[in-house]
Amino acid sequence: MAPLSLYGVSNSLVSTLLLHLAAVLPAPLSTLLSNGDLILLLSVLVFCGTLLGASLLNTILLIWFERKMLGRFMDRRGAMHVGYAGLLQNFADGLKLFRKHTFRPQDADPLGFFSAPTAYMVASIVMFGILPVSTGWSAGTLPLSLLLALVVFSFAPLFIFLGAWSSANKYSLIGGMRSAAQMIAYEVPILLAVVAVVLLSGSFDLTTIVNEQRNYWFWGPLFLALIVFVAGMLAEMERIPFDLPEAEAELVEGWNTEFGGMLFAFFMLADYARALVGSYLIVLLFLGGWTLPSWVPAPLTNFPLAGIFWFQVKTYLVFGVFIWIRASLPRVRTDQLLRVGWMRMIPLSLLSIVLAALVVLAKCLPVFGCLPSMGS
Amino acid sequence: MEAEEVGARLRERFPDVVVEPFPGTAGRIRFPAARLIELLTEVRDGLGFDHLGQVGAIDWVEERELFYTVWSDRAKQYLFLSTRIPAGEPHLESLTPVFPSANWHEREACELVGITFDHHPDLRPLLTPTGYQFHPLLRSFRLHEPEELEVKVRDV
Amino acid sequence: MSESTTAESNSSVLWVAKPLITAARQFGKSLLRPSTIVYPFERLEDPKFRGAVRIAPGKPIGVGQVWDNYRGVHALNIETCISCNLCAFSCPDLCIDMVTVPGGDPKHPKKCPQIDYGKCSYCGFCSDACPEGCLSMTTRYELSVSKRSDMIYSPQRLEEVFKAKLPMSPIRVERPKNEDAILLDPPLCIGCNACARDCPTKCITMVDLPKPVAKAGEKLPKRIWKEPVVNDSDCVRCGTCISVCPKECLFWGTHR
Amino acid sequence: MWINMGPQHPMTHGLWNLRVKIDGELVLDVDPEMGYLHRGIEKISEDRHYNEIITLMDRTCYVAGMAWEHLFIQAAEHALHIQVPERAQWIRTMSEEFQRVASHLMWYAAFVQDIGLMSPFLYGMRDRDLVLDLFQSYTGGRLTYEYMRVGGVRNDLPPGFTDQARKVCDWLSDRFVEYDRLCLGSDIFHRRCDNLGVLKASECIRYGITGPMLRSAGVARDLRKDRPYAAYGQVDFEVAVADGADVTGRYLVRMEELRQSLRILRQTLDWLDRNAGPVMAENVPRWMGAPYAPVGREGYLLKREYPKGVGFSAIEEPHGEALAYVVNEGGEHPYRVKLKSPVFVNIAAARQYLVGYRVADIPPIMGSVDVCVGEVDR
Repeated sequence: MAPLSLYGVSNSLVSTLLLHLAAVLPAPLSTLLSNGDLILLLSVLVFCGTLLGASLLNTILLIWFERKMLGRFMDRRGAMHVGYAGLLQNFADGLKLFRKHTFRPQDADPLGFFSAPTAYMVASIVMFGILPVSTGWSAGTLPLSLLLALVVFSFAPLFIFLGAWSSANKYSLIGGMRSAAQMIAYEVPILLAVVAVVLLSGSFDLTTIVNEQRNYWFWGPLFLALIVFVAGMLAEMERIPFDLPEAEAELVEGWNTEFGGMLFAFFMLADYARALVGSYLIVLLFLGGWTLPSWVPAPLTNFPLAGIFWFQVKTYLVFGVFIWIRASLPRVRTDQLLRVGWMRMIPLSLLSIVLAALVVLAKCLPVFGCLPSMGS
Repeated sequence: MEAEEVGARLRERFPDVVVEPFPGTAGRIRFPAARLIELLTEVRDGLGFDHLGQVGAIDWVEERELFYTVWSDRAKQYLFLSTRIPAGEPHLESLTPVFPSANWHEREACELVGITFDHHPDLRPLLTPTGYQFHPLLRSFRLHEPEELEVKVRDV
Repeated sequence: MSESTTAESNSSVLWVAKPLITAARQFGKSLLRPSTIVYPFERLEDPKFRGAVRIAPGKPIGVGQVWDNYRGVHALNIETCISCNLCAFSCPDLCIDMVTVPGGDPKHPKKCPQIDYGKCSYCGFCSDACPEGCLSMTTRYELSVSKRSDMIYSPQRLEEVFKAKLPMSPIRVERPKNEDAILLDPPLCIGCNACARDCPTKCITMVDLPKPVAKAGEKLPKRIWKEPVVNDSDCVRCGTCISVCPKECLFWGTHR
Repeated sequence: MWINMGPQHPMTHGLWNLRVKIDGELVLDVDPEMGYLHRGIEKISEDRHYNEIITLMDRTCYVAGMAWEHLFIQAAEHALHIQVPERAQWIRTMSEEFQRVASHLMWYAAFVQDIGLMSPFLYGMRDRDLVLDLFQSYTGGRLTYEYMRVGGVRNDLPPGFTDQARKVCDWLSDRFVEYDRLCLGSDIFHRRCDNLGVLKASECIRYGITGPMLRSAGVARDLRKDRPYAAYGQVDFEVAVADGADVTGRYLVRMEELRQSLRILRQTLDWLDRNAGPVMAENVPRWMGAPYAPVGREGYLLKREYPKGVGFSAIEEPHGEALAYVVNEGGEHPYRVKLKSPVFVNIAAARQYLVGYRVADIPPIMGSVDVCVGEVDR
């Protein structure tokens, strides 16, 4: 059975629709509609729209998930009145933020102030187009999609700093500084941890990396790298215990203190989009993506969209762990965070590269006869 | 420690102070305002009352009373000291060199009861807004006249 | 999941594990039934719900039967109100006004308390003071209104609260044993009947005095030859008689 | 760069302004600005009848209303020469200890919020609610109790109260273990709070600091022990002391105080079960017999000679030592009420324990001071 692909579905949908329309409509229009370029353009648009909508819906679902989970951790219920179990609460909140007056502090720089949330939003959402959620469900198969993903992912501090700087607030400034320092400090270990994954899989293509994990997931041999990556992601996603840039105890709301209404909604949504993307990356790189171990019975893996389903289950489990950490750990201090980043995480990630190299080496050695059979 | 004992230990150096019993404490010392620093230093070092509890001021219309409460960890007791100064231009030496914790207490007494403390490091108003020209704890300050108050606050 | 501390030592891994496990345990406990209640739908003061409240995980947490003494919005029974003013006197925030209610003698209109909840501090002094138990505090606590003037509850509105039959605070503060009584300074009295007329409990009766015979050269005081006698057990010590007395001949004092 | 942490800032837990001079993340100087919550309670007290001041005392410190009621009532009784029946003393002791538990739980909730712990905040608030429920069951109020009266307390405990209270004590003592696991069990907590905001014992005494801050510096000083009032002389407990003089030390002291409070509470509950008696003094002057006294308006009260006097009381409030000084010049109102709040002194010394640390350290340090602005500004 050929796997379903989002682009294939939208392409066939658009072409069927247009051809049917062309059959009905008079001559000049029908030739225009049956034009191959138009079909391509429209199917790309439909594909992008579907992807974007689904990803944003997923992000909003993630926010709901965090609210409910966090509620239970705190012995309360979380949102529960709008929609079933509060599922529509985020839409209500979004509506409220949308209705709010967008204002700018008197001294704020309008260009930076208004462009930062948008740019941050864009930089976060582009990620959804890069990451494959199942076979055939990504925008395309790029040979260097992992690199592209990491590059786009690390754009964000720039926009955060832009927003913080241009909002002309001391708290924002401190928060922006912290954000920049922290993201730079954790970018390096993340990249080094990724190097270990790349070593083991032999590819920069995320689809290939996932396919390499058909038989064994990378978190086993690369446990150290996973830890470094998760810690780095916590810092990149600015979540407790590493949420210093928006540490509400001392910095009010950190770099987004001055943003209100829709601007704040953009930041908020983009933050959670980044959280979702971070969880995606962990699943893709270490937890086998959409693949399941071979001992899982076939009915569980064969139904339509099984890949996406299991991918999302894994993502939500990973994010559940983030929520769990958020519910039970205090925030660290800036200097401690940076010290851990530079002095502990980098050696650890280097060590994990060495380990990955050893694993690769072991696969080539006949002594470890078991490993080559495990690998692809 | 009883009031008599406190009196006996102070009598030699401070013949001008009066020590009277005050239930629940080690006694109450009435002293002339001029001897404040001397007496409090002696109370702190000689008698061991090294912990300043509070500094408060009372407006007795013709004069103002300042009372100090000090605590001794050895005797496990409070000691009261009070002095009266005329209400005309009420001013007094600041206690901050002896007890640094008197700082805010004196700021409060200054703004609320209108007593100036000489050589105080920082005598800004503490509780009332900047530019507030009243001393609310004076007997002459009447409650229930909010309109009047609003007018008299100076713009800063 | 001990990212930042793994590098330190093995023991610190367990150190971060401890709070994680504690939080997870709490998560498990509250997964079925968190300790909170769903407020507008479940109400702690609701008699039906009170039994469900427990000091235990997995239940709406709370001590349970605590609502009997609650000091919320007042309930006023206009029927039994004797217009004694004691609630207004005892109010530290001066939020009680005595206003005329319909009914009653047109010459001496009946006055009942009107409470301004914008000022009220819910101290309960008024209901403690009420000698007839007609002003009492209930479990109602929702007061949000859109106009400031709606915070003022007229006696009629307070009676609506009474008619809603909410649980009311049963505590009656005992009156002090050595309470002062109303005493009379006989030479000043002119027997004008003002005190007996205005006494809310009608515990003052005017008794006839024997009119003395004027001696030669002495002028009898110009007065009605009656004198108030206070029935001490009925008196609620409201002081109305003292306030209406034109000659200030009544005063607080102790019986000899 | 000077930044204003306050008057509306998550760190303040109230309404005050901490001006901080920073260089990067380093704190160079601080300057607390108070007065945003000044309501003139001392002045209003001059115009109020003694029992009416109780309503103000509840609002002086909104997390420790009962303790402040107790403080003022003791001073007023001292000034008016009134003896209080024993059962009332024990009920007051119990109330104050419950208030200490409620206040410390509130502190716990706020403090963990300051270091970024999210869920214990709600655990602390949840468990504090139980104590507030108990208060509600015998006073009728959850935060502003108006329970104590000059000469005793308003009413006796309702039936079944002590059993409920014991259940709450049991529940709380189990929860304290959880609290410790969430804080002390976490390595990050120790990294954040050890050797933070250090103020040594000698400095504490120089700056007049009392309460858990002083005890965390190793000075075992507790007015309940040193100068027993109410029924504290007859209960058995220990003074909580730590030796770090830092934020962790203050945490340890407060948690130990919570346990000791439960110990005191169990003893007082036992005593209250065994002994009955009046809760109001008999010899209270009529004009003090609160609700019935139409005093305070002109024309009602016959002026007569009331006993003059000066009242002084000191109690170990949850935040430290609070003092009250009441001058009774023979009217139905006190001539002057002077309240000394422990937090007032503790904040005054802010420069001593904040300078040299980092911006991120300010919330934990100020959280460990346990600021209640209501009683600072009065």
